[in-house]
Amino acid sequence: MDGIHDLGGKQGFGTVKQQRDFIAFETSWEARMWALSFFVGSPDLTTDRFRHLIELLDPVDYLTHNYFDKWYFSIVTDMVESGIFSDEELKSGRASVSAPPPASLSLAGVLETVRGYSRSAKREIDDAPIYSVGQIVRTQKYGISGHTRLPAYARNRQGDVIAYHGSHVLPDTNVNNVEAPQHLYTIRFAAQELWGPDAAQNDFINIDAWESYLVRA
Amino acid sequence: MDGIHDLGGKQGFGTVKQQRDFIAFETSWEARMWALSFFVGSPDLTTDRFRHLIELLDPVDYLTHNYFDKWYFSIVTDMVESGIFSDEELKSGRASVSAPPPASLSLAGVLETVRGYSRSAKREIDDAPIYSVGQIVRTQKYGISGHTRLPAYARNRQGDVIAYHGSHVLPDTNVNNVEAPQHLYTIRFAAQELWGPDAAQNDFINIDAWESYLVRA
Amino acid sequence: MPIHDSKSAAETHLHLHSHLPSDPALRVKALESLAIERGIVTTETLDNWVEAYREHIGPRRGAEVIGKAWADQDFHARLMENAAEAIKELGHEGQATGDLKAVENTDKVHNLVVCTLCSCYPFGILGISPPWYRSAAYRARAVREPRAVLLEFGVNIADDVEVRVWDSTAELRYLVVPQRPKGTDGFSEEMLSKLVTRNSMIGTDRDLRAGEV
Amino acid sequence: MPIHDSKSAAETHLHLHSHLPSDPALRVKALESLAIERGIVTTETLDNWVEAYREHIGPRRGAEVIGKAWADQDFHARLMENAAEAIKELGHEGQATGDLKAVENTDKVHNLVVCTLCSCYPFGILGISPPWYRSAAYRARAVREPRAVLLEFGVNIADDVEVRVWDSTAELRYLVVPQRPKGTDGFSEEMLSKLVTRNSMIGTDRDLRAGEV
Repeated sequence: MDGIHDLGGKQGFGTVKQQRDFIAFETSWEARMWALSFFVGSPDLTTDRFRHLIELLDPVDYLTHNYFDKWYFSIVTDMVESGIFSDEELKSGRASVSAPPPASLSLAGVLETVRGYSRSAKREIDDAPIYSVGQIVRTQKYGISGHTRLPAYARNRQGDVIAYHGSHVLPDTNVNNVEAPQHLYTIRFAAQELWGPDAAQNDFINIDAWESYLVRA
Repeated sequence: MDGIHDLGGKQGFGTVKQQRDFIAFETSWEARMWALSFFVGSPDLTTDRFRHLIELLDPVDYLTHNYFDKWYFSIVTDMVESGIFSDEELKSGRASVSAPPPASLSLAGVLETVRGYSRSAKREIDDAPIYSVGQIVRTQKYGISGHTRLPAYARNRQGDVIAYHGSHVLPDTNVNNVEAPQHLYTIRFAAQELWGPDAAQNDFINIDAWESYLVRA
Repeated sequence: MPIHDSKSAAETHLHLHSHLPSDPALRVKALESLAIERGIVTTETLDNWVEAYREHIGPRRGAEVIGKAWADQDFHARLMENAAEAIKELGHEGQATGDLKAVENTDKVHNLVVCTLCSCYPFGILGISPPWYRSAAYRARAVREPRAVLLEFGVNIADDVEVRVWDSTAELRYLVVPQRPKGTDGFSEEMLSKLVTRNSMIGTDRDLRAGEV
Repeated sequence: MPIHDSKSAAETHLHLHSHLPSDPALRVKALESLAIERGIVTTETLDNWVEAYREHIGPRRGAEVIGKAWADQDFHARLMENAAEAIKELGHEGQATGDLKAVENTDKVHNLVVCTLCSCYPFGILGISPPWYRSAAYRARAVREPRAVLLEFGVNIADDVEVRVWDSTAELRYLVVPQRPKGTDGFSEEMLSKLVTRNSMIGTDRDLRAGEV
């Protein structure tokens, strides 16, 4: 989707505002939202659906909302779309039906749970990879209207394969909870190939690209 | 400049909100701003500098400001950059130096003046045009960091020349008050060339392109 | 000529945004006072300027051009050949009509005008552009999914009709010449011009009707 | 599996935006109450979750990994080979570290990590990302003018040093291994880890100093 989220290479955003003493959260609601995000969400809310729901925010909301507020809207939109929460419940904070509380996690339990989140997106598939490290390839000329992870700036450009990572869950389908894994490569582009002759000669930009994002050079 | 203004083909903006009974201005300040725009502005404020100053608005301001408010900021930024107005004057509305009023224009005078605005951007140049109607051409692969009028969606694409318009003032230089006219062509692109095979087969998008925006196919 | 610095201008924008009132009505009022005190313009001139665009320079001008083109074959030929010159015959030349091109709808062709990079519009002949024309949604979508946009305007383009989108990237402005409605034989130029809508001259309206007089 | 409709989701966003309070603190508070009443989670669990990321899961984890890599050649080799496995030796695996790749700075190479499409970040090893990392300016500019961005962070990259930008488009996350500062011979892993800044593991810091212990 050629959405507002596809920011790579866009001009006019000014300088990067740095935070010197940033620890973890700027406000307490951000901390609560972070924690809630691990629990609230429909069974269909894959990472990719979560991301796509953020991409579907109104462009001005996308640019102005706090990071964790985008998480809020992604998650509640998922819950409303899935029919699990109603807008009335979200407004009031009062459940239309209640359920008994689950067991609580201790701090140690949380730390153990978080360790368990170290899950790879790698999946075994039968097909052999088409491309190999060292090969020159091109990226697809056209974008895809739904969720996809080939940035617009890296479309229709030539680069070389610098790494092969096995096959990984494909975001384009995982947005609908279908893993359909494909071979994943790291593609290196010279900055001059992306931005033209004025770019530094020894700048390189690397992206990770699934096999269907590539064509033969 | 790959700025927020380059909206062609962007997704996520939703439906077009129509206005049924729109006459000329929605509020009276918009009407005043429209009129003021014909008088306030430095000698360097070409149409292209006016446009570029709008492009340089903060992206969120660009998307949220009323059309005539963008005109306001373009014009006052020009006046402040040119040293003619100060921010203090703009805030207070009080001039640091005053001058006697010019002669007023009657309604008939205004209508006559507006008729005089019918000025062509066409200029004579010696060089012959490189391309001709019917020829297949490509647009440039890379954008330009300053003001330019080749939309990103039409970069690095193939089309055919369907009209030649003589040579016209070049926006890329006219932003700095240098006309440097070039031959101007209308280039027709098949929608499928711009957006891929899912686009309608009989949709065509035409842009006007200066000679330096084109390369041989 | 000075080479203006884009970075400095962007910073001036930010500076002015943080120093001036957020209400545009207040800012424009102050700008008007300042321009008057500086001897740049008078209130009377501004009043007349507004009056000109409120009452005289608007889509009726374009409609008169279209009505004449429908009624007068020779004028039609001159309009299609050089619209900037042809509209002078009605005294309708003005702002942003110095390079004007007329594009004509047929049974098999529909034309749609947009400006994706800003909101270029032939003010002198159509007046102030409607807000939808300047909206991000219209500018973004008209070149990518013109048929879907047209459908939102109630215009259903048959599959076998070609859509031509004109993105006004140069100073050339485009005027759509809609099809003359059926049942208008013998109508005068004036009667014909009353059938022409603003949107039909931009391309977001297509099938005009005699009954709308 | 249902095929979710993007248009419907965009409309739900707009609907919720117009129906819910604008203050995110209020909305998140309501969401928490709702989740608790629905039996989805308890307050105590949420408290502990926040505590975990406030006090335990943060850039010190990454710094420990780097300190160990500097001090222990074998660990360094394992980290460069498969960072996701290597960090488990310190028990530092966690969210978004399941596919982790370490990229190393040298005298002639500088690495910089960004996620242009969202704000992917190896939370389990670096904690919550700093706001600048998620900003539109950083995401837009890191791939286009990395040297200019680095200069704003006080990092001046010599012309003969290659800049490698890693745009995290897949689930792979990147961890920059900065250069070990001079004058740190004989430092323990712990002493070394204290020299490592968060930004140096993202790439917006380069020259670490022994004196910063």
